[in-house]
Order: sequence, then C-alpha cells, then structure tokens
Amino acid sequence: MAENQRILVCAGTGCASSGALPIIDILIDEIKRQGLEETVSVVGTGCQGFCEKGPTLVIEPQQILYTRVKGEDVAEIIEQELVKGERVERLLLVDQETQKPVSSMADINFFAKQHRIVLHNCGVIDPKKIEDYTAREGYKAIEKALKEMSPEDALEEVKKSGLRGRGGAGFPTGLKWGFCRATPSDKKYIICNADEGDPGAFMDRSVLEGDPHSVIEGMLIGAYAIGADEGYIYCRAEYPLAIKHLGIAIKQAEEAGYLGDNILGSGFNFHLKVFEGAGAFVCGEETALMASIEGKRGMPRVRPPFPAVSGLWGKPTNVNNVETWSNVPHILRKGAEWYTQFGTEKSKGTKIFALTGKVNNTGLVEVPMGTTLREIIFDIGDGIQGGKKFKAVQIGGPSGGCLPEDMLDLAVDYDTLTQAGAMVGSGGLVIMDETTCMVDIARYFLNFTKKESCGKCTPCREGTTRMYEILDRITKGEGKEEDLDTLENLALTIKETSLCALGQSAPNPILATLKYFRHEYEAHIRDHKCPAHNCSALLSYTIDAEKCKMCSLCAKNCPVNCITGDKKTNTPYVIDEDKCIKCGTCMDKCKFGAVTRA
Amino acid sequence: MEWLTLTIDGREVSVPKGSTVLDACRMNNIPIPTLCHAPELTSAGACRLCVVQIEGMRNLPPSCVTQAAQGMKVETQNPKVRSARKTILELLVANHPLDCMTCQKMGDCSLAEYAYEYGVTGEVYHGAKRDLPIDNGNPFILRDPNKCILCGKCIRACSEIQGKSILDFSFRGFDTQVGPAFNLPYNESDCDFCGSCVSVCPVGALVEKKMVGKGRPWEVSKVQTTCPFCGVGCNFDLNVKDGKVIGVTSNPDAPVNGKALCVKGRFGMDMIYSENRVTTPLIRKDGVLVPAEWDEALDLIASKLGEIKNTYGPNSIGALSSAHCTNEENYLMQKFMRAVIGTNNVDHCART
Amino acid sequence: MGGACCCENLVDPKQIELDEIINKHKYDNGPLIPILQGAQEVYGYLPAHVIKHISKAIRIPVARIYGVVTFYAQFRLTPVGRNLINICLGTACHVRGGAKIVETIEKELKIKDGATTEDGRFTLEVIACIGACGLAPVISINNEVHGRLSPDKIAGILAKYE
Amino acid sequence: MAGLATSFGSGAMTNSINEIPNTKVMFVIGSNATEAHPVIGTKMKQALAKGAKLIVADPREINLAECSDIWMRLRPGTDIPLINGIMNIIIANGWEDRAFIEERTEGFEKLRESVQKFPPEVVSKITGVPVEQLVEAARIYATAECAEIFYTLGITEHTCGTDNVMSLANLAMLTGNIGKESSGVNPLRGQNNVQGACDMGALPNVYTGYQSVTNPEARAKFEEAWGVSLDPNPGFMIPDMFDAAVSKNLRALYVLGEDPVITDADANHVRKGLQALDFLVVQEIFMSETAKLADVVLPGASYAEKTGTFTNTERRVQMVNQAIKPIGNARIDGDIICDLATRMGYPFVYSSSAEVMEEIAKLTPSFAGITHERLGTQGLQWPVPNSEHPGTKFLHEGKFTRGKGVFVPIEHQLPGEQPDEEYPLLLSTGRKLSLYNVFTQSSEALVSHSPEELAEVNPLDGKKLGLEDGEVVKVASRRGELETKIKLTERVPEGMVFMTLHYDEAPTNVLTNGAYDKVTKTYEYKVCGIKISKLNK
Repeated sequence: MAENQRILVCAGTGCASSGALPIIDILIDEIKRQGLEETVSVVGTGCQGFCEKGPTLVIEPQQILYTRVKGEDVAEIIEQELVKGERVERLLLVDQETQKPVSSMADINFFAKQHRIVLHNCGVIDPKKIEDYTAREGYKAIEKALKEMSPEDALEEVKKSGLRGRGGAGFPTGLKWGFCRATPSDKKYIICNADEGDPGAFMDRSVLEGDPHSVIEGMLIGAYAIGADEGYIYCRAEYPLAIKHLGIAIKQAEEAGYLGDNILGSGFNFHLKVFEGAGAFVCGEETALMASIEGKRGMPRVRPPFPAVSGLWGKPTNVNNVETWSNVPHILRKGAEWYTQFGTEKSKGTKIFALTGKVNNTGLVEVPMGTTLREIIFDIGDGIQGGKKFKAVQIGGPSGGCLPEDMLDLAVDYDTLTQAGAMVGSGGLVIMDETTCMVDIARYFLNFTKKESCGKCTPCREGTTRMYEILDRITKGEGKEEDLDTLENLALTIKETSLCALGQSAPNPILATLKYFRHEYEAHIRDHKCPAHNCSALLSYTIDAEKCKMCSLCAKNCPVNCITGDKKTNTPYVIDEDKCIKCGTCMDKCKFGAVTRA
Repeated sequence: MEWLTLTIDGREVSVPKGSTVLDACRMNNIPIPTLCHAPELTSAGACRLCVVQIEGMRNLPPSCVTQAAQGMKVETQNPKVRSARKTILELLVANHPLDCMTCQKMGDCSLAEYAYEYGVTGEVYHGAKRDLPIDNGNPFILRDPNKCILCGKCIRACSEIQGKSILDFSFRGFDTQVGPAFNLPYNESDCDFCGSCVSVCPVGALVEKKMVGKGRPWEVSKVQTTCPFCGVGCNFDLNVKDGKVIGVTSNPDAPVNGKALCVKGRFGMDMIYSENRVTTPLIRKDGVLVPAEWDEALDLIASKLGEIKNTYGPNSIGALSSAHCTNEENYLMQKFMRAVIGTNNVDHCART
Repeated sequence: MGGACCCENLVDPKQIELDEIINKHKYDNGPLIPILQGAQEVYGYLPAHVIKHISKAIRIPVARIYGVVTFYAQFRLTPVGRNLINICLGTACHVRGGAKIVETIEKELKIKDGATTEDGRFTLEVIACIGACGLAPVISINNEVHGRLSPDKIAGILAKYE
Repeated sequence: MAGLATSFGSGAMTNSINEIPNTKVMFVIGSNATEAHPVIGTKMKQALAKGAKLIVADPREINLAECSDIWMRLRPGTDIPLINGIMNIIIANGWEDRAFIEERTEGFEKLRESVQKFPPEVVSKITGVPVEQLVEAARIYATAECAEIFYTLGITEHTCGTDNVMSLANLAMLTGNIGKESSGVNPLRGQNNVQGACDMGALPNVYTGYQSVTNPEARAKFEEAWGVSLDPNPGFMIPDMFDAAVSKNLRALYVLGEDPVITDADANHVRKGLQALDFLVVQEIFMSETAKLADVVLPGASYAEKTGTFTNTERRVQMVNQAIKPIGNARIDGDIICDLATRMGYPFVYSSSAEVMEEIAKLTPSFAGITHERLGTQGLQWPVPNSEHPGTKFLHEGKFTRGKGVFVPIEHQLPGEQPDEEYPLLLSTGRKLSLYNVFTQSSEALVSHSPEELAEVNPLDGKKLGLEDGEVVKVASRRGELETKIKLTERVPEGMVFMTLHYDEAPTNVLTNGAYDKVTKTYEYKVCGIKISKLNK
C-alpha cells in the first residue's frame, strides 16, 4: 500500500452530468469507513478530458485511470486499489486494438499522445484552491514579470513566443498587445473572451472550471505589459460552474495580493470582474462582446477603429480568449524559446481540440500545432464508433468547414486549415461517418448561424436565412439544379460583404461541403436520395412481412406509436408513413432485420 | 486642411483628410447607392449596399465607414461590386412587399430606385417573409414594419436628433424588428410624434399619414418656409400640389433644425384649412356679424377710426399687433398707428 | 395592473429585492445586463412592469431595454413552466441524432421550441450546447442531464416530471 | 426683455440654438423646453448625449427633470431666493470668476452684500430645495468651462419677472458664463415672432430696433422718413389698454392676430374692457373668442399664404415664403393694413414685403444689412449692421452692449397672490407639446392626438378632495371658474395644479391673476390661488 495517495475525481461539466459528484461524497465516506483518511485524499478536479468515459477518476501517484465509475463501484475500488493494491479490471479502459484492459495512463493513447501545456493543471488540481495552483508554480510568472521584467520585456517575450490568438483567427498575440500598449490613454481595459459559443467546443469552459488561476495570471501579465488596470472575463451564463470557480479564484487572488492595488508591492494595479454573458453566439466577436458589457445589444460594429484604439467605453482595449491567456504564464515562466519548440513554423505551441461526434474517445485533447488530423482522430480518438467508415471531420464550428478523408494527413495549424477551406476556429473537431449527410450538416450550421445572426447587416441577416431555406429544400428533395449556383453566388457575396466574422464565415460550411462533397448535393437534387440515409424526408421505413416475427418490439418502442399489428389476429405489422418521424428506432430494435430503409 | 489624393474608377481625386470613401465619391459626383447612411446621423455600416473594391483590402469594404487614404485605389462599379450590390438588393426585395403601385413612397423610395438601377427581379429567393401588424393607431405616422429594411436610421434619428430613443431594434437575425418598446403601436409608447423617424426612412415603412393618397412626389412642389408654431424658428418645406398644401417635409438645409421638427411643425399644417377659418370680412349689423365686401369693411373702419380720432384724439385708439404675423406686417402696423393714427398705443400680447 | 401603481404602498417583497439589485449595480459601468439577470432570478422572467421600473431607475429608454431583452437568449418575457427542458443541439448531439430527440419531444408535448405547455408543466428550449458532448445526444431537465438518449427513451424520462 | 436690457444692454438670447449641443452645463429654470420649444429640447438632449450636465429648477417633474443631473423642485415663485442662494454659495466657495467680474462688470460689491442675506439653510427653507442640491448646482454651474442658462415664461410670467431675469444675469456674470460660444443667458421666446414684433417696434415705447420714442434723435429720424410728426410720449401697454377701455379713455382697438380673451390673464376683465369699447376691429385667420366681440372682422392670411420674415428666439431673421393663395376671400395682413392706411389718407405703397424690409433696414441699425435676398434659405442673426456683415452668432463677446455688465441686487418678493384658506391650491399654467397657444386648435390631427384639457393634480391632493383620475371638476379662483377633467400625477407637487391655455372649453385664463410685472407689465400667469370642488350631478 502506497503512502499519501490522492484520488482525482473529474468534476467537470461532462463527468458531473454523468454522475460524478455523488461519487466524491461516497469516496470520502468510504475512506473514512476504512480509516484511510490520514493517507488518502479525494480531490474534485476540473475536466480530465476523457468525457466519453466519464465519470473518470485517477489514482495518484500510480496514475491509474478508472472509467464509467458508478457509486456502487466505490467500495470495491478502495478495497482493491487502496487496501490491496490491485486493479478493478472491469473499470479499466479497454484498448480497442488489443481488447485488453489498460491501467496506466502512460499506456493510454488518449493521454500519451497529448502534450499538455494549457491543460497542465486541469484534472490534476482542485480548482477551488489557490494553494493547489501555487504548489505547481502558479503565480510565479507574474512574480517574475513584476520583479525582473519591464512591461516592454514581458511584451517582447510574448511576441518572441509566436503565440497566436486561440479564439479562431490566429492573430499574433504579442502584436495585438503592442497596438493596445501603443495607444496613449488614461485608462485601458483587457478582456478575456470566455463566450465560447461554438456548438461542440468546450475547451475554454474546461480551463475555467479546472484551472481558473492560470487565466487570471495570464491576464495579469497582459495587463502589466499593456498598461491596463481593469479587466473583465466575459463568460457565458451557460457555464455556471466556470463562473463559480472564477468567482472563488478572483477572491482568493485578491486575498493573496495577486489582484487589487499595488500587487506584490510593485505599484501595479489590476482589478478583475466576471461579466456573465446572456446568451448570444455573436458576442464571441470582440466588438459585440464589448457592446454586451456596455449593456447593449451584442451587435458588432465596424472596425476600424480597432478595440486597441477605441474599445470598451471608447478606451483602448485588448481582447483574447481563455486558451490564449492561459498560455501566457507558461511562456513567461519557461521562456519564449522553450515555447517555440512546440508547433510549426508559423503556429507555435499547442492547441486544445474538443473531439466529438462519431469517434470512440470523445473528449478534450491538447496537441502540438502541426499534429495531423489522422493522429488526433485515430490515435488519440481511437477511430470511428461502431467500426463505421470515416467520412469527414468538421473543424472550427459554424465558421469552419468539413474536410474529407484524403485530407487526414493535413498537419493542423492556422494556415494549412484556412487554405483547405476550414479554420482552426475555437478548436471543435466533430467526426462524421458514413451515416452523416453533408448537406444536412451544412443545413445544421446555417440553421445555427441564422439564429445567431445579430440582424445588423443585410447579407448576414437575410442571406443566412435564404441559404438555410435552399439547403432545407434540398434535404427535403425539393432542390433544383440552379440552387447550387444560387447558393455559391450568395455564399460568396455574404463572405465578402458581411460586417463581422460571423457573417463572413457563415458560408464556410456550405462552400467546404460543396467543394468536397458536391456529389451528395447532386444526389439529393437529381435522384431525391440521401446517400447517408439521414434526411428523413427522403427516407421511408417499411416492414418486410416475410421477415417479421410479430414480436411487437418495434411498435412498443416507436416514440410516436405509428406501428400497428397484432400477432393474435395475425395482422401484419405496418408503419403509418404519415405519422412516422423516421427516427429509425424500429430498425434498431428489430432483431430479425425485418425493418428496411429506402 | 490636409488633402489626400486617391484614385476612384481610374480617376484621380483630392479630398480633405478625414473624408470617408463615400464622401470622396459623393464630392466627385460618383454615384454610390446607400440605404443606412445619412450625413446627419452616425454611420452604422449596416446595409452594405455601398460596398466598393479597394486594392489591398480583403473583401468588399463599405465605403460609408472606410476612411479615404492617400494613394488608395477604389473601384465602385466593377462587375464584382455590382454583383454583390445586386445580391444584397435581391435579398432586401425578397423580404419586402411588392405593392409599389399603391405605396405612398413610390417615386421617392431608395430601395425601388436601386432595385431598378441594378436590374433586380425579386425572383431569385423564395421563402419566409415578415408578416407583422401595421401600426395605424395614431393620426400622424403610418408604420408598416413589413416594408422596413432595418437600416436603423429611424432609431438613430430618434436617439441622436430627438434624444428620445422611442425606437430600437428588437429580436435578432431574420426576426429583427424596429419599433417602440414591446413592439407596441406608437400611440402606446412615449413617442412625441416629432416625425424625425419619418424624415429619414428610405422606404415606405414610415410615412406621413395625412399625405397618403394626396399626391406623388413628382406632382409636388416644395416651398421652404419658417414654422409658425413657436419661437425656435424651424424651417421646413410645404408640399404643394394644385395650389393646396398637402403636407410638410423636412428640409435638411434648415439652418436651425436640420431635419428635426416637432409634432406641431410637421403635422399641424392642416390648420390652414380649418373650418374655423374666417374667409370673408364680417361686419356687425344689428348685433350680428354678417359677411361683407372688403370695400365696405375697410371704408367702415377708416371712417370709424377717423371719427374717433377727431372726437377723442389719437390716443383714444389702440392696437394690438401680433407675434404671429411677419416682421413686415408688425412694422406696418406700428407705422400705421404712429404715422397714420398718431399714437404710440401699440403693443402685442407677449413682450417677454 | 402590475407594479406600476403608485397610489397604494403595498410592499411587494420581490420589488424590494429588485430595488436592492438595482442599487447594487446602478453606479457600475454598464449596469443593464447584470440588473436584468438579477431581476429574472427574482421574478423567473421579465414582466413589462419590471422592465419599465428598471428603465426609470437607471434612465435607459424602455425600447433599448426591450431590444436587449429580446436579443439575448437568456431573457424571457413570459413565465417559464414548472419544468424547463433544454435540448442540446450542439454539433456532437446533432450528428448523433439530436434532431430526432427534438422532434420526439415536440410531438410528445405538442409544443415548439421556446413554448410552454398549456398546463404549465414544461417549457421547451433548444440550446446550442450543454457541453456534455461525450454523452450526446443529451437533454437537461431542470439542470439534470439525461445523456446517450434515443427517441424511445423520451416518454419514460418526461413521465418523471410533474 | 427689460431685465436683460438693464443688465447687459440688450435683451435677447445671447447664444445660438446650434451652440446648445456643445455646451457643458445647462441650467434650465422655469422652462419646459421639450414641450414648449421641442427642437431646442432636442438640442439639449444632444448636449446630454455628449456628456453635458443638466440642472433643472422647476416645481413640476417636467421631462427635462427626468433626465437631469440635479432637479431642484423649488416652491413656485421662489426663483430669486434660489438664485441668490446659489450665488451666496459660489462666493462663499470662491467659485466666482474674478477676472471676468473685474474686467467686464460693475456693482459686484453691492451684489456680494445683498446675497449675504441668503445663506444656504435659509434658502433651503424658503425654496424647499435641499442644501446639498444647492451646493452641487452651484459647483457644477460655476466651475463649468461653458454654461448656458435657459428660461421662459416660468421666469418672466411673475409679478417679479424682470427681477427674476436680472437675477439670472447676475449669476451668469458672477461666473463669467456669458459672452462666449455655448455660454450665456437665453430666454426662449414663446411665440414664433415675439422677437420680431418687439424688434419691429410693436411696443408703446420704442420704434424698430428698440429706438426709444422719447429719444429726440430717433424720433426725428422716423418723422423725417415717414413725413409726419410723432407723439413723444410712450403709449398704453396691454393691461393699461383694458383699464383705459373700461374708463372710456380708450375708444377703439385694432387687434391683429391675437386672442386676448383666451390668452391674457384674468379673461373676464379683458372681456369687460373689450365690451366697453366704441369700436373693435379684429383681423384674424380664425373666428376667435375675441373676434366674436368685434364690430368688424377682417380675414387675414396664414403663414403659408404670405411672404415676409419671422425672427426666432436666437435673433435669426428668416424667410416665410408664400406657398398658396389666401383661402377664400381672405387677404394678406400687410396688404390689409396698407389698404386701410391709404383709405385713411396716408398711402402705404409697397410693391412687395421685400420693399417693406428695405424701409426697415434703412431705419434700423441692427437690421441695416438685411434684405430678403440676403436672407435666402439660411436667414441672418441680428445685429447685421451692414450688407457685408455675416450676422451675429452670440452676443456680448468681449464687451456688453451697454459697456460693462451691471450687477443689480435683487430682493425676494412674494407672488401677487398666494394660496390661502379659501383658495388653497396654487395654479400654474403652461404649454403642452402637441399644442401651441390657441393656434393649433384648428389642426384636426393635433387635436385628435391631445383632445382635451387635463389639469394635473397631485394624488395626495386628489385623495384629500376625494377626486378620481379622469374626473371632471370645477376649478375656481377669485376671478372666475371653469370645468375641466383632471389627471392625478406626481409630476406636480402637493398643493399645485397645472393647466394649459390651449382649450376654449376650459379657458384657463378666467382663473389667472391680472397682476403684472412692474416694468414689462407681463401678467402673472404662473401663480394664483384656486380651489377645486366636485361637480354636483
């Protein structure tokens, strides 16, 4: 039995949704019952990244990962692992290749292939304790900056690191800070953009939940370098846990003298507030975000003037996102030279991706820039669920695009992705298989952007709706041959004439799918078929009376009760097409292959 | 003043520093279509109709909010620019009623004018259209939100000219609307009916209710004059058709008020045709006022005043001049009293 | 009549709470959104009289506040049902069949996105991402997450909420 | 205007309307600009949007009070102690502009002495305005880079109207907030051409351009131009005229475009005077209450039917251009006067109103450079001393018209009539936005928007008297009574009732006091005692 063991239970939003929180309580009770409280401690951490397998917990120092843990498993884990020093095999991860349980995190591809800089503390420390953060070199970077570096030095270091904005466009961070620093003003602001709105991206949330102090420290350094004394963290109200942890962290940092006036006796002042966003994707755009803090409709405004010249309340303002800020303390502590060893020539460091969709290991992964899509999806992500065939990966959310299989060896960085018609964006990677319809995906994203368009400029307001309508008609089999030209023309106009990045990138999902999957559009239009068997209007389900054993399973499971039949009267089971919502449940449930889809 | 030289459509032009590309074009008579731009309001850069191509800039920047710069090369009419503008107009028309024949704004509608110029058909896009109730509940302004193109000028006029902010955008995206709070009718809001919103609306979404059906823009002549309703001295244009005043419209060159007016100035002109007008001289006969000819009335007054002056002296006659009449008339009145009657007994009601 | 009446001094505890929220933020830069968020906490939604009261207190025109309220998804102008269903339609949920879940629930409750059932039992809201992508497709009812769903599971889950 | 004329040497708005948006501080006293001068109200709002501070002194919670930084809800008729109190605070804190006082003014010592009697606590007691508000208002106004004072009838329509105005002039000079761009004292003229009627000498004591009838040189000039000898003594002012009519010293009256029965205070007295006349001529566009008493009614023309000029409150002379022919058998007023003069043996021969303006310009130094042609679409602000002069944007730059500005110490006086036991409520009168005097009653659109008088009564008074919102009540003063609908609202303070003067059905001026200011003889419309009683049904 090892001395001083720690049990790290993931309490991020994903695992909490899977029931992690009661497990912490049960663990504590059980440890007490076993009299182990002197040597074993339980820590509720932020996201450990492996959402698919949640709730997860890690035993330290052995680095043993348990997955899909339930309350009733706790006693067994403690008995086996902590008392006897043996594994509970059924709760270990099974390697898809070898089909053997893997116990050590070092042997799990999901973790082994990552390189964690920003996520360095996530899942390892208790985010509610500043001492956990300081114990892992936390706030050393700002101390170093205040004691050993001038603001210019700090700025120079960030410039040299080659760090680029992780929010999407990849603008060089040091350069951006420099603009704001160069604008003379009695007051400057810095803002952390934590309005992570891309559906399918949750890295910022995980960092805020799991390591809030790293963001605060990054902002402190930025404020020092730029000459700002007030900051905001604009966080979505949909992230209650992140807001809570930020609140605790700010209070602790104030008490510890890292925030407030005359920080660490240096004469440098910095005050930080959390602003809860009220639910608008467009507020991820920096001018809309500032309008929102000012209490207005979150409508972007024309740039220039850029925020570095005239931002929040007309003062010079610098906005970076969570992941960007969180990189900064590491850069300052370990130096730009250390940082530049990661990544590609023009994209330095690492990037966090939210790996979701039809992939085996969904979760949060941090890899050096330049890692190929294939490595991320097949090594870390462990390939496609259910042995299906990979079709495409959607990168960068509603602003990004879908890339097909032959681009899997693309090394991911800002420039290569943009060239390929996608973008890094916030870093959502949604994996699609043969059952995903690419027209439907484009329609899905346009439905999203049309709802989230602020309505200010004509092309985005009117155009996204028209593009959606055309796509919707195509998925219903009502498309016309000329629709593709209309779509393409409209998409290009919207791209070139919209006011902000939301509109300018809204057509990307269409342009990329048209580029790589045009045949799917044509199949919908010409043959009235959805090759992925996804678009319900183009599907019909029928029951093959010969194969049907009248078990009634389909009828019982039908959510809309549209299947009738009776074994007693020998009435065959049939599907009422008018009522059917084409959910496919009957087909999934049928054990005899009697339900067919056409 | 510092001057910049730039090239627009291959032509070299010089403009003062601080001009926008749109300013530069307009100063040089280069036509640029705009819907959300108004010189007296802040720029929103929202309608995107004024996009141009500028060498070295990505996308098509809107000229109304792009600062002119030394050496800039601008193209305002190339096929790419025109095609983008046409698409934007098609999008607007696709969500706009096509009842132009009966629309009060016909002949003065910017959307119609540009749609015509760019060969817009209205047949490219089919789909959802707004279907909102028409606001007809007040005597002054007729508001048809279905015709609104969301340029936001009325909102800015209400806030920047009038300082009221009765109007604002609500909802977002395709569902965006403009209206008073809770999208109530005007008369249930705090609106003062200054009509500034009407004066800037480029389409038929906001029109002067009293002018509906009274005349088309090309039939109307405009006469600039000074408002008679208070001491501010706003100027506006009386709209005259067939010798009849049919309404009032703002005159952007009005020295005191620009396009701003108040409810009285903009909507009170119908008092000219009030049934209460006296339209013929009246003389009291047997205690009753009865119509008379001018000669009879004026001779009567001349002889009566002469008589009283002779009997009781000039100071037994007085006059109240008018703060409503013109300077020239006031001058004539006091001259009449002083030089003709021979008294200083002339005053007017409000000397303060 | 709502809270606009000035004749009788009936003290409404919610009104007191609202005034406390207003006074807390009144002198901040950009007080509107925090005040609206606080007011919605108190009332469960934003009744017209509350918006007018806020307008007067912080001197922001009612139309502007209405514009803000209708812009952001978080704010409601009507009361919410006893149970709030959030259906996630993040990308991960979409590719794993989220749309079918929406369709099933809409059919089951006979209401559309944003509406409340006539009996006030459920309010339905489709949202962009709950952030439980690993469990896709997911819904949350009163912040309780139900993951790895399929249409046939819906009726059973809804039955648990009164 | 007499007040400003005494202090500065000329009486008119010292700034231009378009300077308002650039001012830093606005002190609005007794002026409901957003309703009475709506477009000036909008300019004030524009200044606010640019960050200007707004101080409002008004018993009513007018719209400007709602957007002010400081709203001093003073008791009606206590303007002088309020201003004296503010000046006391300014001097006590050393916020006065010493250099300005030294260079540009005289009489400061006397002023300093007189305001000693108005310490903040005493002023607070008299006015009902808290001391902190007085101090803050004094600080904001006195320390402003530029500041404009605005007032209208709320200041002048008192028995002490002239003193009120001089008080404001004192305040502006004390702080140096005068004679600069966006800085000055600005009376907002009520009617469209009050300024012009004054400028044109429609006053019993002056010819055009305020040239005194008692000044032999001026008189000689006019005698020469007009070819007659002129009376060297000032004539009757309005209130004198009605008294004189009753005493038969005045036999005939020629009323041009006015309706004194409705608009003048103590309407019953006015009516009595008019009825006592031997001969009454009314030249009007509407069948007014006064016209109904006339022996001869002459139909004049509306603004749309004539060409001429109006002079607005910022001294801008602007063109009125004929758009249509006079309605029916009506004639242009100027033509009528000319015709009458000619019939009385003194031919008035002018080919156009432009020619009349040429004569005015010849006789009036401040109009010397004005012609209709020059006025064009932009007008000119007098003084325009010659044909090249661009007009005068703001007055008193570098030097007051009279040389040095003079401080005139002002003592507090009570209004002519105060509420008492019998008439316990105080009536104040004013305008409504959509209506304007009696003129707009003939606009169907405007009337339908604002169809009836709604006397504003404080809910506490309503409760005391058992009145319901919207009830029709009887309102009575010592001079008369009327019926009106009421509106219970906290816009008026307890004890005060507010009514407009727009409606024939509720002719408010039967109630008001015929007492007037000792210098200008302006009626005290703003304060009188009334009582409200329920109607017996």
